[in-house]
Amino acid sequence: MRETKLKILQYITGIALFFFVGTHLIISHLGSEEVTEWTSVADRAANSGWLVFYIILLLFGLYHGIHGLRTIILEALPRLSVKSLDFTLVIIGLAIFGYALYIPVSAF
Amino acid sequence: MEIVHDVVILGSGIAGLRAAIEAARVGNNDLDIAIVSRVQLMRSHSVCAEGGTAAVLHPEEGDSLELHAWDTVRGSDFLADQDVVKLFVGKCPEEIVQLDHWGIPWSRRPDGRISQRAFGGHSFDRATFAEDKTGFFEMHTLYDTLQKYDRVTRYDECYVTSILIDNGAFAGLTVWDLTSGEFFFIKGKALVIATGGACRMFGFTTYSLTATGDGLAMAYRSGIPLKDMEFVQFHPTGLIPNGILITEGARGEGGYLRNNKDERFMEKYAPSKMETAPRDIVSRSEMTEIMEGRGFTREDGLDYVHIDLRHLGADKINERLPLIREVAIKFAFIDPIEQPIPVRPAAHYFMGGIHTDIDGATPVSGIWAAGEAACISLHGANRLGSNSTAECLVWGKISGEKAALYAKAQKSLPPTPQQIVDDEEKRIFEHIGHGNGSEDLFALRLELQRTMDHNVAVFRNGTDMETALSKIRELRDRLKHVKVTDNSRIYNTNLMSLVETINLIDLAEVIVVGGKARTESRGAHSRKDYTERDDVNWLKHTLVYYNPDGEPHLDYIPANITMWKPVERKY
Amino acid sequence: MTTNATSGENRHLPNRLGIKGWIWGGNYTIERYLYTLHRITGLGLLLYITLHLVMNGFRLGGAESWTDLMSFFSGPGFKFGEYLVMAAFIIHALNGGRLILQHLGYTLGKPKPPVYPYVDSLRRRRPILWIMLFIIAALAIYVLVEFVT
Amino acid sequence: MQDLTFRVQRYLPGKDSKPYMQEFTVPMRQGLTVLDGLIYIKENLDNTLSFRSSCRMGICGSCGMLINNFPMLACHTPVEELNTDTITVKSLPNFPIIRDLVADLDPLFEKHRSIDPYIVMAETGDLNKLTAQFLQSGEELQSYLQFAYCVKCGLCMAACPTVSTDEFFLGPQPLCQGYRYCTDRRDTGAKQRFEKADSGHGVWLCHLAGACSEACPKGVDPALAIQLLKRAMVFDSLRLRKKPEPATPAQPIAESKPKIEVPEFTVKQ
Ligand SMILES: Cc1cc2nc3c(=O)[nH]c(=O)nc-3n(C[C@H](O)[C@H](O)[C@H](O)COP(=O)(O)OP(=O)(O)OC[C@H]3O[C@@H](n4cnc5c(N)ncnc54)[C@H](O)[C@@H]3O)c2cc1C
Ligand code: HEM
Ligand code: SF4
Ligand code: F3S
Ligand code: FES
Repeated sequence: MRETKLKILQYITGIALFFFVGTHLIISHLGSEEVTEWTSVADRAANSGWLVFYIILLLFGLYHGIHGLRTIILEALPRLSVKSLDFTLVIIGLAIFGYALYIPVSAF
Repeated sequence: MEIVHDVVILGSGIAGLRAAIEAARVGNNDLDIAIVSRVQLMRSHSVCAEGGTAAVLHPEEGDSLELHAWDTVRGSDFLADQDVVKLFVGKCPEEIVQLDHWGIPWSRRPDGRISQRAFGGHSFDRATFAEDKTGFFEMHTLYDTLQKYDRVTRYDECYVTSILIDNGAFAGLTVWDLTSGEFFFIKGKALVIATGGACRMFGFTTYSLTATGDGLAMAYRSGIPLKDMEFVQFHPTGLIPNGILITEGARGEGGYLRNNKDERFMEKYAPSKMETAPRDIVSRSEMTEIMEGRGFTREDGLDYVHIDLRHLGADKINERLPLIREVAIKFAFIDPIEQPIPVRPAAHYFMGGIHTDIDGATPVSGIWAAGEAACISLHGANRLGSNSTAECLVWGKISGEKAALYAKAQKSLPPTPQQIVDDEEKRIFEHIGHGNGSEDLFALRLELQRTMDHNVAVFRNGTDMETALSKIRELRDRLKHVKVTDNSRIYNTNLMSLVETINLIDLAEVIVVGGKARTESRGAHSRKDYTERDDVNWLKHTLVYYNPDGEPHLDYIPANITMWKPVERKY
Repeated sequence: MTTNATSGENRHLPNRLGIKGWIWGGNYTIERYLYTLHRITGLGLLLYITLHLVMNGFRLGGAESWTDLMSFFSGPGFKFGEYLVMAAFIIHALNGGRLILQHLGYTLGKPKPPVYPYVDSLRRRRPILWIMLFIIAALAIYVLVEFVT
Repeated sequence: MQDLTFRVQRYLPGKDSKPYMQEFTVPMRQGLTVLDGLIYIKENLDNTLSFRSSCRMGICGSCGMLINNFPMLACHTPVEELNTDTITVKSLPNFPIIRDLVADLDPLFEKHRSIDPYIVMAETGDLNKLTAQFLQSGEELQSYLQFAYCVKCGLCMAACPTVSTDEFFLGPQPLCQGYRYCTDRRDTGAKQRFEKADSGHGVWLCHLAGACSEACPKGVDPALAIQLLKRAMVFDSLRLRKKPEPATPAQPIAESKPKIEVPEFTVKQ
């Protein structure tokens, strides 16, 4: 049951995001000004723990968001073929993921 | 346009759906089956049936097939054909189990077995029920089950205007598809008529607005005789003001009938059975109370008595009679947990119908009839509550099976009587409803209903019926002046009302003609001028034949007495 | 079972509400409009994440351009935008938590034969919704205060 | 009593290109339902008005309409309940209009059929072998009884925001009926219905808007059924779902009471 499995993933990623994004937001938006300073940003990017944190956040966020987007598109444009929609969304997702991964890796 | 099917089921009530399933099952993918209904299939009147379906399920507790048969025969005032009754009681239990296998939510006993309740005229609690929506659940269980058969084509909202017979055999139906506006011919080898009753000729009735007896009228006009039409059942508890049924189950569960002195007046009329006496007796008792001034009066003439459920308590009412409570609150602003419900007798059931033999076959080959539209002579002069849905199931199955077998054996299709089809289309769209407009359709229909309510109701007499007959004939003439303002073919309910009214008037005539001739009181036909039952002259069925150029033609056949000779009927 | 041979697709006048039915479909109560809110916040967050990542691309330009960007983003307009994102997150997260629970049938109760007048399980469990909305409001206010000070 | 103003949607195919509203004045009386009002209009003011009705007691499901912007059964709605004397009546949204207030519900019936809404018995095979009734405890009955109340009126489909855009979405009524049969112990076809509800336009497009349950006139609570269906499907795909036991047929029981006496036959057999 494909759709069910995809949806279970969305639930799991949703719950995970609750913590990941929460942490991320608290650090970067509610915390002190320093966190957004170059040094601290670069520090975190160099720390492999934080790197894993961000990669997971990225993966989960992308999956969750894009699956959500897919649902909405399926509903709004029901005549669209599910196959080609899935294909397009996976490509877009991979592209964003690749781009996002490339930044910290090459910047530091 | 012409469409061909092997078996055509006309009507989608409990009888029609059951017949369709059986035909599909027997057909086993070889037969092409059509089910035609003037409403969307699951909207048929049968959804209104509330109280229960009779069957002997608990022989270990004292019930028996013979007892069910005896109750039915006695209830019918001995007019029922007893071989039919015997077949019937034997088949009922199977149908209950069959529905159980198809998923109906029968109400259960604590041990998980199907539960049953008391019903009028039955000596054992044998009305199998699903809350107080038995008919509703049966309909939807059957409808759902029908979904699994691939070779069934449904014709929702297709109004059939005539049944065509060619050379003494079924030829086809002319159909007006309300949603597309098309008029076409469905040709078939076999037909099952399951079009239900015609109580809408009465104003105060428990029936759906769509129960206008079209099938009866069409069969009658095509030459098939109608049997025992003078027997119209009045249900003792129609809700004031609009006749919605308060199920007999309400009395079966222990409800009391009370007059304006707060007396349980049934003590006087049926001391042993009290409220659960057969319907004809309870209705007469109520009317007697009302006529003798012990009812409650209303300005609009709908005088009433009370049915009191308060002593049953909220839990029992909510569990066993939830629909009754909902209906009473919605439509009469009365919560039966706190107040008694105002009721009076309401036109409820046609014991008569299309003349058939024990298999549901009509005199015309290729045509069967089942359910309320048929008169297999199970109910005689008075039907027992809960026997009718059982009848629909039993003969739905039998007729569906027989029709399918017949269609299988039949190699060729009948020829198309194109001329007649064209004439019928002209009649519907160009002929009727093109009067000068001096008469109003709805006013005429109201007059018909008033006439029937006043003159052909619970108590009858010769002069009243004479008045009714001349009124009916007058209405038939005046109907010619009606002008239908709506001239679209799509969902033209104005024209449809006219066709219905024409049908109702024909049937009203049949009822009154048969009733006038029957100079006795038997079951639901209770005459003030002939108060006794007359087994010497009248232990026989009335047959009424259509006569296009004058009075309907009357004929009689004897009732089939195979078990019990008539005795006095006392409860 | 097949439908009437004379009927066909699109024979009648279409009457689908369309996307405007998401926003206003009639006199319904709160859940039907939370449906839309969850949707909007979800899409908003997705849009934000995408922009956020593009923005992160400035890291490629080194410390200089990053600091420039950060100061560019500290204007009041952007501050407000950031607050909206936070608010959207709070709404989406809490409502999403409720949805996960309820989609899996938790907190809704068991089916039971309806007793007139009918109340469905969502309305029977309305308090859950009020509590959720209350927490959302409280968090949103807290974050607002944090932002302003 | 005051007169009522009925604003009624009119549309005659072939003549009108789109629906318009027409006003009628209907005299009020106690207990008047919206359906009574429409019948009054039809019989006295404008014979050409078309609408469906049959049972007039809220059980057949014919008369679903959009009344004052909420889907309701016309016969089941006393005017007193609406607390206003202007009544706007339109055909059910999300269904094509046939004429005036008559909506085309065929899409609903086809979707309903597509979810296999009947008892499937895999093990015993032949449903038609009438051995014995099945036992069913009160709890088992309650697990689906509420959902069996559905009159197939389509009000829930008119209310659901997903149906308002997605013509392929199965929708609340069919999904609810799918679950109704899955949870019935006599049935063994849950798996096949799960597969059908699992499509891109299946159960996962329900986002718990709850409007279906709000609109349902019979207290069916399709929203609850759909969530329970989701739960069953999630558990099933994680292999956590308990395999339901097949229904047990009732065993015959010993005679406990003497036969009630029946009069002797008086006709020779
Ligand atoms: C309120 C009420 C409660 C009842 N309670 C009980 C009860 O508790 N127990 C019991 O045993 N009996 C009960 N009865 C009686 C029982 O419900 C009916 O006798 C039975 O339902 C009749 O079923 P049917 O299948 O013969 O016809 P119906 O259900 O009346 O169906 C008639 C069908 O014929 C179709 N039709 C008619 N004319 C045309 C046409 N011109 N063209 C195409 N199609 C047409 C209709 O669309 C419909 O589908 C009750 C009746 C009423 C009114
Ligand atoms: C805090 C954690 C989050 C939780 C608990 C959560 C939960 C959920 C849930 C349960 C759904 C499914 C709704 C449904 O099918 O009815 C959903 C949908 C969605 N989410 Fe999230 N979510 C979270 C964060 C996010 C984030 C960060 C994004 C942005 C990328 C996002 C974007 C979406 C989108 C676009 C949808 C689709 C909306 C819809 O189908 O109506 N969510 N979310
Ligand atoms: S679930 Fe309720 S609203 Fe939907 S079709 Fe069934 S009865 Fe009507
Ligand atoms: S309204 Fe629609 S979104 Fe789900 S809860 Fe009901 S089906
Ligand atoms: S007319 Fe049957 S539900 Fe309204």
